[in-house]
Parts: sequence; C-alpha cells; structure tokens
Amino acid sequence: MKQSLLEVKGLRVAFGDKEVVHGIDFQIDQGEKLALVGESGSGKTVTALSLLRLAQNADVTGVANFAGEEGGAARDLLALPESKLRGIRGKEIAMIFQEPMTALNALYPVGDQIAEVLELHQALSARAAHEAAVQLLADTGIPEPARRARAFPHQLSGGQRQRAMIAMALACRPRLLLADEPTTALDVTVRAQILDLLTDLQRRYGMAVLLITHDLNLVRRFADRVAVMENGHLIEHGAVATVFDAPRHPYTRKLIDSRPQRDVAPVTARQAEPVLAAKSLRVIYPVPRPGFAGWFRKGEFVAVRGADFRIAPGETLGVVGESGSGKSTLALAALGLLKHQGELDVAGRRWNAGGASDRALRRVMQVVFQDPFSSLSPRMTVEQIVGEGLTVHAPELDAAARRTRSLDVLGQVGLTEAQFPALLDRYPHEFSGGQRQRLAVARALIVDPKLLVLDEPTSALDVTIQKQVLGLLQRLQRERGLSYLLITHDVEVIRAMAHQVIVMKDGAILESGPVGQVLDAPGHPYTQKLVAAALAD
Amino acid sequence: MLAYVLKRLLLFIPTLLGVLLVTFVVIQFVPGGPVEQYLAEARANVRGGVESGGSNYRGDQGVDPKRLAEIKALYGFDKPAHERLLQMLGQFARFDLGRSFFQNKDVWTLILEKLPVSISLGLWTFLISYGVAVPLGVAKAVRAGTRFDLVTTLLILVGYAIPGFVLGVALLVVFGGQLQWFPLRGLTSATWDDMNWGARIVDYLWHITLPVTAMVLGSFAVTAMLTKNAFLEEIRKQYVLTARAKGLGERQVLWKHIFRNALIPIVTGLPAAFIGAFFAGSLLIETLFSLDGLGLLGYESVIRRDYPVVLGTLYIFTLIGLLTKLISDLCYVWVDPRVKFD
Amino acid sequence: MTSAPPAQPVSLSPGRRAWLRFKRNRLGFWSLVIFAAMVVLSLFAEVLSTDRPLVMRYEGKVYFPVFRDYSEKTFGGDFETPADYLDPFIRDRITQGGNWAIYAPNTYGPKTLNYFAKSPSPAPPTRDNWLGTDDRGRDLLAQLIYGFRVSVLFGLALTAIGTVLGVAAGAVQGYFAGKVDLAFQRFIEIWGSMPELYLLIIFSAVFAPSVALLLILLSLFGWMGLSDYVRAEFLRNRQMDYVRAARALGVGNLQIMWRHILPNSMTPVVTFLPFRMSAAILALTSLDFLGLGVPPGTPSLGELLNQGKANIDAWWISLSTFGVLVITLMLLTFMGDALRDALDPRKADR
Amino acid sequence: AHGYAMWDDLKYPAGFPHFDYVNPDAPKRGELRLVSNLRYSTFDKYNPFTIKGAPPAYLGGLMFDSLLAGSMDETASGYGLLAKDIVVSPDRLSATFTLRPEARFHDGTPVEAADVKYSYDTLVGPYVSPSYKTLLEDVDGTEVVDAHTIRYKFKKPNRELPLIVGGLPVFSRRWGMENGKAKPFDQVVMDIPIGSGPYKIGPVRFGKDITYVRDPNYWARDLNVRRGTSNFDRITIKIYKDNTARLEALKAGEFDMMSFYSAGDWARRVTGKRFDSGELVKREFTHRLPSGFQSYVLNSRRPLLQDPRVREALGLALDYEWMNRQMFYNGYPRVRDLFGNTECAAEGLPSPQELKLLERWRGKMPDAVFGPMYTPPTTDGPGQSLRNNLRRARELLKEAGWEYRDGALRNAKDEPMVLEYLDSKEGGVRTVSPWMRNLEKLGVTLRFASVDFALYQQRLDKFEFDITTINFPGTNNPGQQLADIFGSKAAKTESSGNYMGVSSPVVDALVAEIVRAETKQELLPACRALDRVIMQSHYLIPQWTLTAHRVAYNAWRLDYKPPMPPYASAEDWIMTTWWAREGDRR
Ligand SMILES: Nc1ncnc2c1ncn2[C@@H]1O[C@H](COP(=O)(O)OP(=O)(O)OP(=O)(O)O)[C@@H](O)[C@H]1O
Ligand SMILES: Nc1ncnc2c1ncn2[C@@H]1O[C@H](COP(=O)(O)OP(=O)(O)OP(=O)(O)O)[C@@H](O)[C@H]1O
Ligand SMILES: [Mg+2]
Ligand SMILES: [Mg+2]
Repeated sequence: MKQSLLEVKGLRVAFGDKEVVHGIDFQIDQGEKLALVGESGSGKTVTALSLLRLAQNADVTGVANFAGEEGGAARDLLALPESKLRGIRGKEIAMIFQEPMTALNALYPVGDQIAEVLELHQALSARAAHEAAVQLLADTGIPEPARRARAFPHQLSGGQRQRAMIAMALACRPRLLLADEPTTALDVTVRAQILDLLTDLQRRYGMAVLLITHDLNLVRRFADRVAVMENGHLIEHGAVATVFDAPRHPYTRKLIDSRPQRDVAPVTARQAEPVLAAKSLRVIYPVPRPGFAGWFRKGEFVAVRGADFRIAPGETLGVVGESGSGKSTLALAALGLLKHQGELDVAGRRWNAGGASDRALRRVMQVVFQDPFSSLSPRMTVEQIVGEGLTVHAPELDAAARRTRSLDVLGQVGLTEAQFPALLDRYPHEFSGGQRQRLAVARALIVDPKLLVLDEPTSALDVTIQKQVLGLLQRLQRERGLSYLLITHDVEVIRAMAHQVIVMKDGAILESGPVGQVLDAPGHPYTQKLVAAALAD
Repeated sequence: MLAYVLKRLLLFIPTLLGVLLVTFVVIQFVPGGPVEQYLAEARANVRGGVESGGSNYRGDQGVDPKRLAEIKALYGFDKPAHERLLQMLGQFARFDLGRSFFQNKDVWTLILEKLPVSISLGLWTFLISYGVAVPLGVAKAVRAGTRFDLVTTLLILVGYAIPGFVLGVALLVVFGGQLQWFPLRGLTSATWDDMNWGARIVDYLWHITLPVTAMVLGSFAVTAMLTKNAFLEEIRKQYVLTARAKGLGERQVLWKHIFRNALIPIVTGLPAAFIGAFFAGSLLIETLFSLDGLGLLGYESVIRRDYPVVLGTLYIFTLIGLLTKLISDLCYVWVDPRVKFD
Repeated sequence: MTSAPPAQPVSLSPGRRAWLRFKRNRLGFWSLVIFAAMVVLSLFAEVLSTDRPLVMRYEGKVYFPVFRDYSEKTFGGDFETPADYLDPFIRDRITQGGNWAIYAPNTYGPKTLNYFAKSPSPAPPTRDNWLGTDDRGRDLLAQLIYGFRVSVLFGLALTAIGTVLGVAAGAVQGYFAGKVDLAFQRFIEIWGSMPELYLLIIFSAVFAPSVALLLILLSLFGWMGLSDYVRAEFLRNRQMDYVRAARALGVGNLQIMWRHILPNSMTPVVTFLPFRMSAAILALTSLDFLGLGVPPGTPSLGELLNQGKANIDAWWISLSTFGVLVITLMLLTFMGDALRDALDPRKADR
Repeated sequence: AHGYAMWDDLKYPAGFPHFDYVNPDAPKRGELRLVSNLRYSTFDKYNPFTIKGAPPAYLGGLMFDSLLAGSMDETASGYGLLAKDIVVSPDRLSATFTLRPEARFHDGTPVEAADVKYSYDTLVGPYVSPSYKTLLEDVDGTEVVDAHTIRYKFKKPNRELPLIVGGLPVFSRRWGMENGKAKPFDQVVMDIPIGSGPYKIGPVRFGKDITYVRDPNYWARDLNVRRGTSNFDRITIKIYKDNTARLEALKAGEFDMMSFYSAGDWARRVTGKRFDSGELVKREFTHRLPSGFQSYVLNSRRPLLQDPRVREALGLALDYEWMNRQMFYNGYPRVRDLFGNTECAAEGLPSPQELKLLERWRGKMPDAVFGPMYTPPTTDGPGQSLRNNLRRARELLKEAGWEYRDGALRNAKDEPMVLEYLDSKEGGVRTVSPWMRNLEKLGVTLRFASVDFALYQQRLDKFEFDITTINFPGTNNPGQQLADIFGSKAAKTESSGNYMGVSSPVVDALVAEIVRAETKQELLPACRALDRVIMQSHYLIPQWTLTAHRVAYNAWRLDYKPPMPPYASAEDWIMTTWWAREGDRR
C-alpha cells in the first residue's frame, strides 16, 4: 500500500483581502502522478507555490503534511521553520516554474544555475556539478548541451529555457516534483522525451509528481489521478480514467469537451499583395567563444537559414517545428526587432528598421511574445499596457475612450472587471500565467493591426479559454481580414487555425504548404514524426 | 568586445586633447596668473594684520616693467599661447609633466611624493566604507522597515551630515588634544626610521586612525542606501523565488543571486571610488592633520595658479579617469551579459 | 461577446495608487508632512522672526511695523530712517504709558545684530537669544529659520535641475548606446574636467553675483554624477523584453525611455535625491569666497557651518546647524524611502 | 665706528660687553620647539632667496650673519658683527665695512669681502625675489677694497642705506658650487647654505620638521653682540597646517611657544590643563613696535566720497567701542593716527615747528589741522553715545547736501548714497556688519562685496573700489615710502599705495620735508604735521591694532630675562635670548 507523501488540508491563500484559493484538500502518494487541471487563474500556481511557501505577498493558511524520509515523521510544510524548509526545497520537493524566462536568473549561465543545486544538496565539486548539469541538459534533449550550459537564459529559446528549468528541478531527484506547466513550450517530440524522463525517474526513485497543466492529452497519458480546480475550489478529484470517462462537475465536462474548432474562411486573395513576404531570410546570433579566443572574435550561430514565405491578407501561416528550431527568431526578425539578412517586405514596404516608416509599419503588424511576463513592463498597470498602443497609433482618443476600448478588448480575451475588480489598475505580477498571456493578446489586438505575429499565444491557456481566444482570432480574421503568423507546438491549434504551414528544424524550413497537405501527407520524416506524435495523444 | 575596447582606447587621444585644450583656453582668461600671484605673495607680509578683511599695504613696489618681463620669462610667459600649448602637448605625449612654477620639483615627483598620504587615506576609507556600507545596505534591505533599518539609517545620516572637517576637528580636539590618545599630525612618528616592522605598522595605523575615521563616517550613507535600494528593487523578482525553491539559504540567495543583479548601480560608483582612493585627496582632512597629500596639492596649485601642476595632474588624472570609466563599462558587461554598447 | 461594463468608480488611477502606497509608509508620510510644515513655516519667517513689532499702538494710533516702514521720528526719535524697535531708546518710548507693542515670537530678523547683547559674540544661548548668537552677534535661531528657507529652496531648485539634466543625459546615453553613448561620454569627460574653479572666477569677474547665477553655474556641472548611474541602468534595462515589446508596438523612443525604462531605473535617482539636496544646501555658500554665492551676510546653513568651523568652541553654532541639517536629511531620506515604495508596485498596497 | 645709527645716537658705546636685555651667563642647552609661521607651511628647498619654492621657517635668521647686528632695544642702529668697523662717508654716498678676520663660515673658510660682494650681487641678480631689488634700488654697487674691506656705494644720500646693506645676509661664494663652478642661483636648491650664523641645519623630516642645531664652534660666540644669545642647542620647527591642530598641539605640550594673532583665540581658546597647572603661561608682552595704521580706506576718487564731510560722517558711524567689546574681547586698542607707538605720532595742539610747516598752507586744508590732534569718534564716556555721533554725522551730511528721502540718503541730484565695501575674504563681513547697521540709520547703504583674491588685487591696483581695508605697516623711519602712500604722483599711478587718492600739494610738501630731514629734530615735526593733515582730511577711518605680543610659552622648560626689549618680534626675542631651564619638568 502506498504511503501518502503529501497531504494538504484546508489550504487557503489570500492576497490582501482577496482570497484566491478557498480551502482545498488533496493528497499525493509516493510515486504517484497527480495532475492538477483547471481554468486559467483558478489558483493552481498559487497552490503549488504555497506548498513551498514561496507565494509572495500572500497569506497562506491550512496544513500540508509532507512525509518524512524513510518513513520519518510527517512535517507541516506551512508551519516548518524557514531553515528546515530550506533543506526540503530543491532536494525533496522541487519546482518547475511556469514562466522560465523570469524564473531564471538572467545573469548566470543556465549550466551554473543547475550545478548550483547539485553543489548545494549533493555536495558535488564545482566541476562534477557542472558535468552533471550538462548531462541533465542532454537528458532533456537539448542539442549541444555543453555549449548551452554556458549560455545565458536570454540566449536560449523558450523551450530550451523550460528544459533548463526541468533539468534544474530534477537535478536532485526530488521525492516530489511540482511541475507547473512544464511542457507548454515544447514540441510534441521533445514533450514525449520529457515525459519518458519523468516516468523513468518516477519508476526508479519513486518520485511523485504534481503536474499542473492545461493539456488534457498529457493528463490522460501521464497522470494517475487528476484534480480539477475552478475559481479557487477543488471541484473534482479522482483517477484519470474515472474523471475523463464520467466527469461529474459541469466545468469538468466543459473542459473535456472543449477542442479547438476550425472556423476559418478560405483565403480569397492569395494573389493579392502579401502582408508579409520573406525571401532567403537569415538570422545570425553572435555567440561568445569560450576562453581567450572570445576576446578576439565572436562565434556565429545561424538561427534561421534562408527562410522563404509569404502571408496573404486574411491568411494564417502556421509555424511548427522543433523547440529551438528558430521559430521565435523568425518572428522577431519579421517584426524588425533583430538584425537579419535577406529580403523582408511588410505590406509592400521594405523593413528599414528605425526609419521614418517605422511607426506606420508597426501599426500594420503586432505581436504576442512567447514569454508574456517578461514582455510586460513591470511598473505599468494594465490600463497603461493595453492602452499604450492606442496612445501611439490613435492619439486622437482621450483617456476615457481609451479605457473603454481597453476594457472592451480585455473582455474579449476573457478578462473582465466583474472577475477582477479594478482590473485596469493591476500590475502584471498580480495575474496568473494565462491571464498575462491574454493581456499580451489584448495589447496586440487593440491596435487593430493587419498582421499579428503570435508566438505560442495559447500555451498557458486552458482549453476553454483557448477555445474562446482562438474563436476570437478566427472571428477577427473573418471580419477584418487579419493575417496571422502563428507559432505553436499544438498541432490541433494549427489544424484549427492555419491555411498554410511551414515546418522548421534547426533553423531551416523543411516543408511548407497548405495545412491539409502538410499535416495529412507529410513529406519530411521530421514532419511525419511530429504528426504521428500528435496523433498518438 | 576587443574592438570596442580598442575603439575606446583610441578615443582617449581626442578626449585628452579636448580636456587639455579646454583647460588651457580657460586658463588664459583667469584673472591673476602666476606672475601676479607670485608678486602678490612676495609682497604680502608673512604675518597678517589684526582681525581684518582687506589686504596688507604692499610697500613701494610699482614693479618695474623690466623686472616683470624677467619674471614672465622665468615662467615661460614670454612665448605666445599657442606655442606654449604645443610645447605642453609635446611634453605630455612623452609623459613629461613639466616642472612646477612655485616648487622646485617636477610634477611627477610632486605627485609621487604625495601619493603615500593619499593612498593611506583613500584606500582605507574606500575599503572600510565599502566593506561596511554594502553589507549594511543588504542587511537594511532584508530588514526594510524594521527598527534596525530605522536606527541604522539615522546613524549613517548623522555620519553623513556632520561635515568631515567638523568631525575631524572634533576628533582632533578630543582624541588628539585633550585625551592625547592619537597623534595630531602626520603619517608616522619622528622615530619611524628606528622602528622595526611591527612597530612601524602599529605607528602607521595609530597615525591614520583619526583622519580615516573622519573621512569614513560620512561615506557610509550613500553606498549603504544605494545598496539597500538596489536590493529592494530585486528582492521581489521571480528568479529569487527560483533560488529559494532550490533550497538556497538566505545568505546565498542574497549574495549570489540578488547581489549580482543589484550590482550595476553599485559598480557604477565603485571603480571611480577605487581609483579615487589612490588619487583623490581630501583638502580639509589633509590640512587638519598636516598631511601632505594630493588634495592639498591640487587645491594649492589651482589657487596659486601653478599651471604646470594643474595641467599635469589634470592630464594624468584624466587619463586614469578614462581608464576607470572603461573598466567600469566593462564591469557592466561582466556583471550583466545582456548589456551591450551598440 | 459583450463589451465590458464601463469603468467602475472604485478604480484608482496609478498616481493615486502610488500616493496610497506612499501614505502607507507612515514614516515617509509624516516626514513629508513635517518637511512641508517646516518649509511653509519658513516661508512665514518674516512674521515669526523679526525685530519689528507685529502690531503696536503709539499715542492712540495703531501701527503695523512688520508690513510698513515707519521712520524713527514717528516715535520721537532723531532719524528719518526706519526705526530700530530693539533700540532701548525707541523701546522705552513705545511701551510708555498707554503705548504697547506685540513682538514676533523671536524678536530678531535675519540681519538684526543683537546690538544690545551683554556678552561678546558668538554668545551662548540665553533668554534673549534662545540658540545663542553667531560670530557677528546675529540671533542664531533667526539665522536658522531664514537660512533654512534660502538653503532649502535653493537646494530644491538645484536638485530638481540637476536630477532632470542627469536623468535626461544618462537616459539618452544608455538608451541609444553605441555612437551616441561614445560621443556623449567623451563630451561629459571633457566637460567634467573643466577647471571649474577658474571658470567660476572668470564668471565672478564678469557677472554680478546672484542666487540665480549661482544656480545656473552649479547646474552646469552638477548633473554628471547622476547621469553615469542612470546610463548604467538604461544600458541594462534597454535589453529587457518589455522594451522589445514596446518597440514592437511602435512606441517612440522617448516614450519607451520615459514610460518603460525610467520607472525601472529609478533606484539611483531616488537614492541620491536626499543626498543631492543636502549637498546643494552646502554648495550654496561654497563659492562665497569667489564672491559668487548669495550676497554676503545672507543667512544660510552653509555659512553657519563655516562659522561653526571657525569657532569650534562655540558649540551652539555647529550643533544647532548640524541638527537642522540632520533633520532635513532624515526627513528627505524617509521621504525617499516612501517614494521608492510608492514606485514599487510589487509592494502590496491593499 | 663699532656701529651705525641712523640719527647718530648709538646706545651702546664701543667695547660694550653685551646687550642689556640678554643674560650673559645664560646656559647653553636644551631644545626650543616652535611652530612654523609661514603661510605655505611646507618647505622644499634650503635656499631662502630664490623665487621658486618655499624655504623652512627662520632659516635665514639662524644660518646667516650680516655685517651689522641690530639691537632689540633700539630702532635704527646696528653694531658690527661680521664687520668690526663701519665708516659712512660724509656725503653719505658710500659705506665702508672692515670685516673681522676671525669670521668663519660653517665650512671653516674665512668670511671675505668677496663673499659680501658675491652675496650682494646674487641678491640683486636674477632668480631672486624682486623685493631685494626694490629694497636695494638706491645702492649703486659694491667695491672690494681689500680681502677684508668692502665698500657699498649709494646713488643718493639716505640715512637708512648703511643699515640696510649692513643687514643683508652674507653667504659664502662657495655655496652652490659644483666642481669649482657656480651653478645658476636658481638651481641652488637643496645645497645646504654656507653661512656664518650661530645655527646649522640638523635633522630634517622633509616638508614636516626641521631642527637647527647650534654650532658649538660658532666664531662669534663670545662677541659682544652675540653674548648671551643663541642659547638653545636645538631649535625645532614643526609644521602644522591647520590652526586648530596647531592650538591643540600647543595645549598638548608639543611646542614651547606660540604667538597669537586672533583676539577670539586668545580670549577663549588658549586654555587647558597645562595652563591650569602653570606649565603653559599666557602672557602679553607690550612692545614699542610701530603699530601702523590699519584702516578703512575711503577712495576719494569716487564722486560720492570726494567731500571730506561725507567721509567724516561715515567714520562717525563706526562704533569701535562696541566692536572691541562685542567682537574682540577688548583685545585691541584703536589706531589713532599714522605713526602709532612711535615718536612721530602727533598729539595735542601743533608745536611751533609744526605750525611753521603748516602755516603757509592755511586755507588749502581743513582748519581742524591747526586745532588739537584728531581723535577717532568714541561712543564711550560721558556725553558720548552712538546716537550723538550719528546726529553729528547727519548734520555733516546735511551740510554736504545729503538728505534722507524715499528710503535712501540722497543728494540734490537725487542720487542715493550706496557704497561698496570690497574684500577678498567672505569672513570680512563680520567686522563690517555693525558699521553697515549704523550707516543704515543714516540712510547710507554699504554693500559688502567679496571677490576672488586675484580679482581683488586687480581692482585695488586700478583703484576700482569705494571702501576697503588696508593694513599699512608702521615704521620708525618714515621716508620715501610715504610718497607712495600719500603722494599726488602715486595717486595717478596704478598699483601704487595711494589707495585713498590723496592728491594735495600740502601733503607732497610735507612728505618732501620728511625725506629731506637731516636730523630727528627736522623729521619729527614734519611727520607730525603730515599726521595731522591726513587724519583731519578723513581719508582713513582708523581701525585697531595690537601693541603687545600675545604669547603662550612653556614656563617649565623656558626661562628668560625680563623685561622684553621693546623693539623685538616675539619669536626673535625668544629664539635669541631665552634659554632652557635645567631638566625637563615634564
Ligand atoms: N500577486 C498577486 N496579487 C493579487 N492577485 C494575484 C497575485 N498572483 C496571482 N493572483 C491571482 O490569483 C489567482 C490565481 O492565480 P494562479 O497563478 O494560481 O492561477 P493559475 O491557476 O496558475 O492560472 P494559469 O493557468 O493562468 O497560470 C488569479 O486570479 C490571479 O489573478
Ligand atoms: N540571443 C541569442 N544568442 C544566441 N543564440 C540564441 C539567442 N537566442 C536564441 N538563440 C538560439 O537560437 C535558436 C533558435 O531560437 P528560437 O527562440 O528562435 O527557437 P524557437 O523555435 O522559438 O524554440 P521554442 O519553440 O523552444 O521557443 C535556439 O537554438 C537558441 O538557442
Ligand atoms: Mg499558473
Ligand atoms: Mg520560441
């Protein structure tokens, strides 16, 4: 019989006088994989953080008994003195944070950050720890792990950062892993690899996992039991099969039934002037060379090698590909935010970054970044963040008009004043990951652009909200002929949204074509693998 | 990076030229050049009058023009300005700083002579001030808003607000004059030469205690507050959570993770302060404790219009200042790899 | 999808929220209140500390000497010039019989010599001069009140100018980096190594001294220190993702600097504010020896400090001036702390 | 002769055993520790004569002998030191000195006429401070008569010149020689001077302390002019750069003697344990040195200050008694005239001789000159008060056409009386402010302006000021310098000493009379007449002076023979005639 590893009773979390988690109970057994699913903003992250007493500015009450090692006495995590807790953190309970960019220390190479845990808890020498860190990175499937270990977080792709986080969490083989959306930025193949890794650890060391995710397929494949949260309450709880087959709560039912639906109009003006056209677009990152040589010359890393594509008005170009294959880089280059080679025309005009046409072009083209948290100014309120686009592109509006417009757009992405009192006056850190993502979407939409670059716009959204957002995007496309450059790992989203698809790997475009053709009759082995993996879900 | 450093190094030349040129031009317009200054000094009675403003009667010396010309030639003022400028630049290019107008020494010797005093005061002040202020700032940040924070703020502010010379005088009177625990002047005792090494160290430390105390007490406040605020800025960021989640102790979180992120403002002042520790003097403290340092040299040379010293020290200090700035810029990159200069 | 309900009245503007956060820092809030009170009081110095009676009655008529000059002859004296109401000769006359006069709480003005003092100046505190007199026999309390006003107003102005210039210069260098930075830095280096003293001497030969001139001269050089710090912060913050996001949004450079980077680069600015202020207060008299500062004899805290140094045994001069300085600095620092809290949204404010 | 006196009234006869004020049997021992009195209180050379650099304090006086030695109880006389004989030619156009054959430099070589000549030539040569050239302007040159006889030639007869040249330091022509060749004098820097004086340079901590050690084989140790002098084995000069530190060091017993120049210091700060115990003693030694006339100078070139009545009125507003009481701790007597503390000072009614000089100018100067001597206005004493003085001032101003109108004192042209006091130190405002206050009562605005020192000098040189303070030094031998201060030629010469702008034939004539005077009987009336004229014209508002040396000394270590000779500076007197007590009682 399995011993209960963690037993949470009556956990309540409040920010100021606003309670966001209203007394939940659950337990995890040793070696068990519990999935925590639920609406975006329902309190999943906060719950996980509270267990390690890391929720800032929050008042946490309740009991969380964590079994001692080798059958030792259980300890209440919420009452333990800080010094004792420190011994548990990272060693017995590790956490994978939802937003790796902000969660990693920007000033240390990721390898060092991983090695640090090892040095701390396993008393490895610096050298050994570093080697172990490289090995851990390799285990998560990062190519060239030795080089990546020396890279700083901002030099990695979203998925690579996430994997670095995972490597860090797994470094000490914790007894309990709190994994907050660990795979959102990973493509299906890598995701499978990570899951295998987790399963392996779980089997070998009896690691228990609390998996917070929106991905129901993942839950189904991976978890033993599932708990569903809505609005700070734990509304359903049970074995995966039971819950999925016979959901009791209406929200659970809605969750399970939600699937992105394709509701896009065919592109009519494929021949019209493209909103965005790229020809042999190349992007090169300078990378430091190790040692003394770095003083004299930078190495080069070609992140995008000669991409050709075009996006017609009203068209969606889906970009899929391996994590780290250069998708975000491609997007940034298209936005004129990175130095690039090759030709790039926006609405018939060449990008000459910084030129006089800059602002006009910006109006045409907006973006949702992959990592919403770091792309939101920490000292600006929602009103300022969302309204800023209007002050730039519609200076004629007065403050009141801007407010109305802002609230309007926010409502469309599912953030309403009813839900969040004083919504406009909140700061980004007061939101959940999914909410922040929607802020970013709202910020882009309010300008009313012609082309929207969406880098993983729904990765942090639960299926219901995801459906709502995708629906919104589709409606806008139908009504206003918006074009999208949509980067995602979610093949379902591609299916629902894209007209054309390009598949990237290692900076190169492997394959491109209409969505049906690429997904149904993939030509390249990588695409085949990708589609197969997606179908397997 | 190397290219950038080279570029910066090359830019030293025009900068130095600019600095020297500007100063040289300004000097041409200052009333009362060295010749006048010399004459005024030669005239002035050694002993001042009683409790008066004003000046001493200077006796009958409508200095006759021939003599004036002689003195001018002595100072090299018989040549036109541009010739003097070129000559000076030529000298400086060879790192020859020229000779003082008023002292029988070349400027290098003067600087080197004064260095021990300046370094003694500066380096200790620097070490103590950063050694205390940074940890204090961190402690204040961690305990922000507590009584500890309040009390230390008060203390360092009092230290800051007491002007150095008032504090110096007070220390001198109480500990030097009344109690006679510490000597009143100089870096070493008269018997220094006969001492063994241990005794010398003790003697040296004994001598610098008062001046360094006077200088250091006021220097905590700014650094400590800067550190505190920089830490507070960082302490609530997400990566701190990650570091805590790893199980790092508070000290490691502070000193490893937050420290480096908070370092930029601290680093900005640091190299300058460090170099300043070697070359900046403190006029008032030096005077008070009868120390012959660069502060006094700089001040007197400006006041007495000792232009070779003014320009020579300016040249050297600017050069060092430029290097410092470069180093501090490189420090930014070292501290934060995201910083780029292009 | 329905459009959102109109803005709710409960919502507060960010400025207001910042103000609330500021107020939540009780120490800072009260510091502000006290400081403001001190400044306001010092603005009324002319009625708080003056050698003229506020109201008086002389031979049946009522006079308001604080507001108007009356010649000494009015009160039976010899001279047509304004009366000296502390002169026993006049004082006797205006308090005889039915005459009366109400004096200000402290009966000395900024320039009033206590001509009738009993002990040589500087004299220690007495009933007449609550904080003693300075080295020329002026009442120290009056000096402090008027000196505080001049010094603080000057300090505020100089700090404001210096901070604005420093932030602007630093922001431009840090944000644009590259060539702009290289050029600007060289300019600063050259500018910064100007022989300030000589320049000032030249100025003092050309211009008549005034506070405004001093303000301009000191402002010319006062911004450089801060600009380095701001530059460093901008150099770092301009690489942040949110800046990239703003740029993608089409926000102009100025707006990015102002709205996105500056709020995140305020640490040195806020930290240095109180210190700049107190340095400015001291700078007010630092150029007196060139004849540049305030007109000689104008009370100012810096001048009192100099006097304190010259008369080290007249402890009441140094001590009281120093007290005022410490208190000012303390209030400013606490206000700075509160300001920093106010600017930090992560500090919970509900 | 064995000596020379300006007015032929040598006090000591030939062969006198020693000066009266020395203790001929004073023990030779011990150490005297002094503080440097120089403004740039460091030193970087041993050559006290060249322009560049700073020599240590007292070096010249201790290391060099001169032909004649002065005595401290006479004003204008010298007795043979290096010279055993001095002969001034009847036409006063030359002076011949015969050197003592036994005179020796520190290196053992005899002092010869060539050395004297060399010293003179060097001092008037290039590289040397121009003040020597000014001083020796009227010297025509030297002539070596024989190895031990030197003759100075003068351009014009001047009773003072023999004393001046007799007082020049004499150094060896071998000083600064390198390999038998003389270096240019400005390169003689660190070469130890070769003099013949009683002390040599001992241990030195460069830029900090210097110790002079007594030369036990000093050639003149038994000479009458040197008997009982130079009693300390060592004289150590310590450098303290700050006043407070210096004072504290004195209190801590770091030196044996210090003079004070500030009334505040003297009255309030010269206290402490050692004073209580009697180890340190605080004393004022009244001297007879000319007090000079430190004054507020009214620049009569300025239209507002042309009228003597206006100038007098300004002086009436100065409440000296108040200042002395409230600011100076009653430490200073007032300056009353040009020749304070000397025989030249005028008093009471003019004497017949004075009248003779003045009479022919009657009408060209204020009549008050013929009345009793000017006394500065006072506010102390029966019937005297500031109010009375101000009333009088108002009357004077009224006579001069100035009346109070619209908030200022105005003349017929409606110009306000606004004056500026120029100073180079901000601290000067302290002493001016009470005057400013009193002037305000008259409606006169006096503004205080302080400017940088160099600028101040410039403006003084060009006479661009209304009022300032000048500390005119006094002299026992008034002469040509008066023409620079009061002469009408000087009034038109930039950077002359005639700041007041005095331009009067009377004054010119009186100055000429003084310069021409052959005897004291001729000199004194002329001086006194000048004194009366200048003071009654109100160009100067006299300030205050000091007629005593304020000295704190260590009574446990030092001893001396009272009384103090009247014409000595404190340090000189102490260094030369005091001696160390037996054993250090500390
Ligand atoms: N610092 C904070 N201050 C105030 N409210 C907060 C704060 N952090 C989170 N919240 C609120 O708490 C609620 C729960 O947030 P949490 O991050 O746990 O959501 P989540 O379930 O993880 O959602 P997501 O799936 O979008 O990440 C949200 O409504 C959020 O707005
Ligand atoms: N600043 C940088 N310096 C050097 N290399 C970089 C930098 N940024 C990204 N890279 C590298 O470029 C490659 C492409 O990165 P990019 O962010 O475009 O990947 P991606 O396709 O968006 O991946 P993901 O799906 O994981 O977000 C990655 O291998 C990454 O390590
Ligand atoms: Mg979350
Ligand atoms: Mg990406």
